[in-house]
Amino acid sequence: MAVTARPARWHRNLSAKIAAIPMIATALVVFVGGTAWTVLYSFTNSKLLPRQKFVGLDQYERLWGSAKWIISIQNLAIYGAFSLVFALVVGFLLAALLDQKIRFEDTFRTIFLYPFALSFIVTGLAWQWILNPDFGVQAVVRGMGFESFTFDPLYNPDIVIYGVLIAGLWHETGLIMCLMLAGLRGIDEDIWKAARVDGIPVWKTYLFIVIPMMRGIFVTAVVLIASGIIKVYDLIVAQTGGGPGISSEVPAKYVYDAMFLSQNLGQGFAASTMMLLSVIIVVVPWAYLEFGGKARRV
Amino acid sequence: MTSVSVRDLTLKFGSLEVLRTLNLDISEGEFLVLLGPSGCGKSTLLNCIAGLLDISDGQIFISGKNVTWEEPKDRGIGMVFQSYALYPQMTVEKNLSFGLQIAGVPKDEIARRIARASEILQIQPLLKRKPSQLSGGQRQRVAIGRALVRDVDVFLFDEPLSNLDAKLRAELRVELKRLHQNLKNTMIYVTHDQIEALTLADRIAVMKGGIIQQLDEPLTIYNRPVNLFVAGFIGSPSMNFLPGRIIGTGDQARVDLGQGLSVPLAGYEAGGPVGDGLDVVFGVRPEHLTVTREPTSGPSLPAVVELVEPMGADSLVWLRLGPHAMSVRTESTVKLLPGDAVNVTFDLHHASLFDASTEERI
Amino acid sequence: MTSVSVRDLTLKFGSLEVLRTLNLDISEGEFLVLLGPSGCGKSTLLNCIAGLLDISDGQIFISGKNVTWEEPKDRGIGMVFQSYALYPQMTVEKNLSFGLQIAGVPKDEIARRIARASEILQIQPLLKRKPSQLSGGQRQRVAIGRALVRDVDVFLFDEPLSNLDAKLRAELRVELKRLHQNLKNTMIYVTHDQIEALTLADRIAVMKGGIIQQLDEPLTIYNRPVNLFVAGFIGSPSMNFLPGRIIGTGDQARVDLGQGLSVPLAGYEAGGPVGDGLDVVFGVRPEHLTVTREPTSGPSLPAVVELVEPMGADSLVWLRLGPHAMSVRTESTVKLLPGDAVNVTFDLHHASLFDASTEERI
Amino acid sequence: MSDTIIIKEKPLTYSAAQAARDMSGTATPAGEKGSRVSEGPSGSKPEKTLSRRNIILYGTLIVVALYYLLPLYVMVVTSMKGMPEIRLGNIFAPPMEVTFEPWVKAWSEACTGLNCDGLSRGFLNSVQILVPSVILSIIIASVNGYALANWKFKGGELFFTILIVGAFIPYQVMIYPIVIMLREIGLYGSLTGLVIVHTIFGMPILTLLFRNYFASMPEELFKAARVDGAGFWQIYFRIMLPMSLPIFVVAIILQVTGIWNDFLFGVIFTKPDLYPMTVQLNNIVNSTQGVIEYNVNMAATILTGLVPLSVYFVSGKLFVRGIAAGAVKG
Amino acid sequence: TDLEVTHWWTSGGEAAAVAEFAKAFDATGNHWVDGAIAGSGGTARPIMISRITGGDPMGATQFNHGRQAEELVEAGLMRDLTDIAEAGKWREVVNPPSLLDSCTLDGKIYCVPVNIHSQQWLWLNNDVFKKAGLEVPKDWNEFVAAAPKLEEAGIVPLAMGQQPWQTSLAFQVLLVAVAGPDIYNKVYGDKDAELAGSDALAPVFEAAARARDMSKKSNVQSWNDATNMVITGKAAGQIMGDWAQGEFQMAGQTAGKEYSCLPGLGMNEVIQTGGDAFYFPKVDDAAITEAQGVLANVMMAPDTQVAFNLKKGSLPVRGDVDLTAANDCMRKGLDILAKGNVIATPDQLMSADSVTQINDLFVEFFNDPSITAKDVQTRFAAIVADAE
Ligand SMILES: Nc1ncnc2c1ncn2[C@@H]1O[C@H](COP(=O)(O)OP(=O)(O)OP(=O)(O)O)[C@@H](O)[C@H]1O
Ligand SMILES: Nc1ncnc2c1ncn2[C@@H]1O[C@H](COP(=O)(O)OP(=O)(O)OP(=O)(O)O)[C@@H](O)[C@H]1O
Ligand SMILES: [Mg+2]
Ligand SMILES: [Mg+2]
Repeated sequence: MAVTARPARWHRNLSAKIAAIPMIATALVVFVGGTAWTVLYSFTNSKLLPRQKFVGLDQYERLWGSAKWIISIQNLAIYGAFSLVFALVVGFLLAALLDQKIRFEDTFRTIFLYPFALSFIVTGLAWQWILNPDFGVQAVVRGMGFESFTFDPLYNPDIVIYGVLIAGLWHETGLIMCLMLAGLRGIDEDIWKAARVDGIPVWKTYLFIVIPMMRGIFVTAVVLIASGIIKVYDLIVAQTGGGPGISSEVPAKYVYDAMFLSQNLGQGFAASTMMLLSVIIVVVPWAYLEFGGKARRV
Repeated sequence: MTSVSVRDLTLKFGSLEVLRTLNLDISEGEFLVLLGPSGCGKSTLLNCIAGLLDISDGQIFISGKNVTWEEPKDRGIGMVFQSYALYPQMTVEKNLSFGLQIAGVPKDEIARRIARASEILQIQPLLKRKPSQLSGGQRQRVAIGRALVRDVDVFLFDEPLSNLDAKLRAELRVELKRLHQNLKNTMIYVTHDQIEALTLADRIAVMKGGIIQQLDEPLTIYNRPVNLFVAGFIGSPSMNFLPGRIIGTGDQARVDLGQGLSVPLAGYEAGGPVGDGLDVVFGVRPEHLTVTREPTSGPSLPAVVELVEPMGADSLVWLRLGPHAMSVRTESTVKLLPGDAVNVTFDLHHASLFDASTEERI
Repeated sequence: MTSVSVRDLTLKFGSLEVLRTLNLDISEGEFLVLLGPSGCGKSTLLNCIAGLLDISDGQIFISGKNVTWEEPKDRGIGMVFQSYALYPQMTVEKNLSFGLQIAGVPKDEIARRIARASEILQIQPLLKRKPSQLSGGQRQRVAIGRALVRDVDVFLFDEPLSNLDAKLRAELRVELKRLHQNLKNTMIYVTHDQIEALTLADRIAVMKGGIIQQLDEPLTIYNRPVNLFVAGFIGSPSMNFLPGRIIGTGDQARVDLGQGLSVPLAGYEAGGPVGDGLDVVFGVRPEHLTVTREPTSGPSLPAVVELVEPMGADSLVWLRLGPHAMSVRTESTVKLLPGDAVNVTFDLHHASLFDASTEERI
Repeated sequence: MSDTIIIKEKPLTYSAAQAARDMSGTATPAGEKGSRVSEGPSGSKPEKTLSRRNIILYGTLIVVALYYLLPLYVMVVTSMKGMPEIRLGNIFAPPMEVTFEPWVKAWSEACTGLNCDGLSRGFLNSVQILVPSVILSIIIASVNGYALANWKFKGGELFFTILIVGAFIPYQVMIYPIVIMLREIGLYGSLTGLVIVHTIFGMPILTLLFRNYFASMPEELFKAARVDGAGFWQIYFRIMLPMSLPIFVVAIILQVTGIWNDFLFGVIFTKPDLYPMTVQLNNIVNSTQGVIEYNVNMAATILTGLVPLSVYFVSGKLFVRGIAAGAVKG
Repeated sequence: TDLEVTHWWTSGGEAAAVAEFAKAFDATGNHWVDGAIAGSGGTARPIMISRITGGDPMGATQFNHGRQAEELVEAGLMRDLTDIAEAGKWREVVNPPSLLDSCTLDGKIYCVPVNIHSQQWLWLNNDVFKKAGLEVPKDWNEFVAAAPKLEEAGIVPLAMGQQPWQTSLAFQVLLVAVAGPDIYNKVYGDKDAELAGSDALAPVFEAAARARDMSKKSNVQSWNDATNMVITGKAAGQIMGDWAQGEFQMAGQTAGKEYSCLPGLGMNEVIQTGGDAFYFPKVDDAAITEAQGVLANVMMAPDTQVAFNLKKGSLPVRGDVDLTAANDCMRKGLDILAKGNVIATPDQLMSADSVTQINDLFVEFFNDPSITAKDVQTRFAAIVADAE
């Protein structure tokens, strides 16, 4: 019986490799290539068109000297933190409520989920309208006789970002709720029974037993929310345009404005590079742990 | 003294009646096994006793107290689940102490109880591990531990061994039995594995379709099943059922098995009159049959070997007896080959006779 | 003639070596069972033979052809999986014909083969159903049918019965055995249930840690296990192991079991010299022990009953023998109670002696 | 589950159904119904429909539901009011005089620059963009996910990780490089180009979902198909696809919503005769001619959201099921 | 031939004006394909630039006059219009000539200026003042003096949209009005940072601070919403370019009757010669190239100039056209133009980048009352110092 040698490696799984070409191309050419290009040009003083006039770290110096950028970062931090926390908490609470074998579950779920079907532009417009002090909530409450009632988050620089938050949460919690609901449904019935026999109150069961068991869902939810937060742009544009003043600017808008409004591509690229850097610092180690390295974990 | 009493329990899921006016009394310290095929309502009954299901009708007493409307935690029960339902993110120790902490048991008392439970179950070295780092058998012990620390009178087990492989199952069975002998608590144990039921139980309740078919000691159920269902369900390899018809009466009565084969009924302890011409099912377990190559003195029938399954200590021999197929358990030392002609002798003391129409034991 | 040959097979997952230079020859028409504890590499070996895993080193031959680098479909194998892996969206018929259609087998040939397979397996009435409409046993038969229609020489089974309950398992075991007797194909069968292995196999390969420990006929493995692992793994209830030490030589040799208890070795067929003073483990199966209330003529030792497990036909009696715990299988008719003093007699023809340090049989 | 079935299959005279009929009631250990029931609680635990728990539960749900419905309500109500009423009244009041004028105007009359045909022009364009984009992006992502989950190859996980990190990159960063790339391959400004862009940006999340979904399917099924001789594509089309309805529903919903609602790519990568509805919406909302016609804006807004909304209302249930399948594995 | 023209003129007056171009162009047998993108230049410009750099250019596109398109021209993406300009004798007819200079790079002409926009206007609602028992102000100082009374009457003295360019515009207007055109030129043109930070400019920033107070209650985003506040009497006045006039006209109001206009805030009457211009990207298609030429001529033709600018409320780029139809305010503008009191726009003098920085600064300033006039002046000077 003859011994045969291992055939060439590359053509094993050939179909899979061919099928993955679009993904590989996207990953390498668009995401890696595009990013590298952006980083490279962030060291130039490109204006309207990209040019290779390198100016070192000038763009970054100016970026960090810009009040607008600092405010953008702060806003993103505030918006991000609150959005993450509230979306997870509210999403989970709603899912937990819906999981109580209630009637009309479908109806409630659809109501909570439908905003996700609408674009940020629509969301922003709708909430701008409701929060408008001359027509919306404030006007209505004043109309009822509470003359001194003030509720104008979109027109008060100190709290404008929370006004945006209201709309943002309205938009995304439905999806998070769906994820959480899916997760809750995946929990073994016996765990609930065991907790009841042990006499653990429902809320403690959620807090100490169920939530820790839903790690996977929370990871997916955080990916979804966080990738949305970093990209938040449309909502701001539709709702406040970055105002009043520059009090609701966000990094994505800073990038956009720098690139297209000020026609200072270099500055825009520098700002996007900073955004990327922070994403990479946070996401890459996590993504590696979560998706790379390890073998299939089914 | 009665430890658990179920009175006229009825449970419906919507319009589906899963348990029908069921009555059950379990005395203190008894090990009762609920045995039955899947879907017969065993878990449902257990959950009712535990208070995890809201019953539709009837009453439940535990230690003399009416607990029909009590919360599970107030019923004085501990429960072990099929999937163990350990809290995955907590260490073994935390799993054991969590319920106690919430109940406000003092710290040193908790420590004492955990020490005792982990001593009994020999899980001291595991206390700092997470459930995912335990083997199946270890998880099972922790699950029992969680019931143990609650210091209750009644333990409920819902198929606690069915997720384990055969070997481990055999070992843990023994451990459970020992545990019961040490603790002397009342235990109610759900399973659909008759070996578990036979080895563990003081009494077995065989259930089917939400009804208890027979409630008795293991060997009684094994040797004198009240109906065809119980007879077929208990015992592995299972009882041979040979349909036939009664000929003659009194001491002359025989069971005609067709093709000229018949078995004299002399020696069979009938529970009632055995009418001439009655259609019956003659049931006999593989181990109550003897196979010999030569005709024996007693009443025997000729058969042909079809297949031999060696099982280590003994073998299962499949025979063709006229129109019937049947299996016989023999010592491994008896060498038989397919095609061999043999004689089968029946042990009538251990045989069962069922009315073919009512399926009840005669 | 050799049907399947595995030569120096090594398989690594990353740096984890799951199979180590493994060799195995299976002759045509043989029913070989791969037996071993969970995680020992049984499925991995089977997948290597099937071509579902890319091996790290070695060669695989099927029907004389080197198939090491062939695709699964070109190896002339059929495979049955633990979960059956029926295509849920296809009818039974479609499940059977799928592979053939892909291979371009003509329509009437497909029909012929399906007819044959469904006849053999008696699944004609199920052909139009979807897998979800089948019971566990029926699914299993369809899964076998899918291998059958491929008209291959070698069948691979990966724990095909372990998803079923004990009763069904016993029945399907018999069916499988019959099938093999009819078809006479080579079959490689993975299980961790020794009853399956003992009843089905022509030869059993007991594996542990990626290495074949013993490859022999079932009764040889049962009666003359080569090492402690095999001895302990095969047989349920499992073999009693009594650690002790050899005293004396030749016909005078005895095993000292401590506390003044010893067993004479006369009658034991040792495979090598039994040195005086050697630390050994004396192994004897529960069914090779006899318990009597009165002292017998042969060499016997005094013991105390600790626990009795009735198992229907017979009971398992747990004894304390000096410092050792051991189990004995007795007829159910022998009535023993915990605390009874008894005498134990050993059947030395069926006992095993292991070197305590190497764990190998002596 | 199958004990009863086995008995039925056995070649015996014994029938399980018969047994159930005959045995019923005979073996319950003694006692007539009622005779042994004693004092104290008996039967179902009394629970009022208006228990405190239910009040809190439904109360909370209803309040939250109102918060969620508020914007939609305001939009609908406003879109049916005349301008004078809007100026005077409060936004939450129902219209005194229902008018569909704004809807007509939004759909077919509102002006942007010189074009006064409202949203209607964008609708067909949106459909034209939506259909190929959704199809292509889902095909590619599902094949990717399948390859990643079932046909692991060296580097696959690395590319996938890059893809996931890519999901965090703001679109603005990628616009310039993509414009250049599309220009280089001559697809800039064409429908094909836009479809490619949508496919690229839909890829990370969709691939993640599909990969998780396929990974959660039993591996043995895949192995069985390989033994049966099915190759990469045969397994994909004949085995995996028919089992993946839930995740496809999720993918379709996500893509329909995402692509339909897209503004940035639609406006940058197409020309006016291909502008999607969202661009038209932006034009209508932002071209305030004199007084802002809130009612028209709201009508236009609702009209634009109608397609994804109806997709949700129709298939919301499948969405929840599918998302469970695709997301549970992290 | 179909020619796609992109622009961001979508408000009422603007759209009406564009229609004039389209009408005239269609009359030549070609077809104007309208590519309006609503919002503002900020929304539309990236799209236009992407299209041009992406290799799929439109036939013609609007840009603000000035340096916005400079790099596109340098990159050779724009069509050279010199021959058409020479044939049409643009050098002679365009008035003021500086307009054409902005279209010129290295002696070649690349764009068609279509109008002159002047920003330096204060628009006032006459009724509001009368009702409050006040005279209609004649200049900025009177307006400031009237503010307290207006506020008592519940009227917002100064309407101001929140878009960055509007606040920035208000500041520039105040700068020219208060400090005069010379200083403006030195600061924006010569980037004289020292001057920008000096006491000479201090009154400008104080005036801006005053304007900030007066517009505190103005809660609108876009300029035409603010104009609407003036039209409807919610606000008394607005600092805005002459395009606001289109809105008044659309509302059926007449200059001098319902509303008044004060060029240069009634203090320094000058006009910025900025405005809109059309560029023609290079294309391969000969038919389109031909049509581009036709459009360029049409836009410069006297008739279209008049029709367009009447609707748009801006001034024509030709000195030789008949403007009998012009209204009160437009005439004032024409007079100033005739006197030659012209200055260049910041867009022409500074890069878009610096302009945006200044915009940002004033957005911040107008929205944050805690920033003092002094602070903002210091920061302004810093930007001027960095500008190129
Ligand atoms: N929540 C429920 N809603 C409706 N029917 C149910 C529910 N739980 C169980 N059932 C039904 O009640 C019957 C009894 O179920 P039960 O779980 O008690 O069976 P079991 O005897 O424990 O079976 P197994 O051995 O499979 O655990 C079954 O027919 C089952 O389908
Ligand atoms: N894809 C894989 N990657 C890494 N390790 C693996 C993989 N598959 C199996 N292993 C490891 O290889 C060893 C052998 O696994 P295998 O599945 O062959 O065991 P088995 O004998 O079939 O066990 P079981 O009885 O549980 O099926 C185990 O330790 C397992 O963890
Ligand atoms: Mg159950
Ligand atoms: Mg395996």
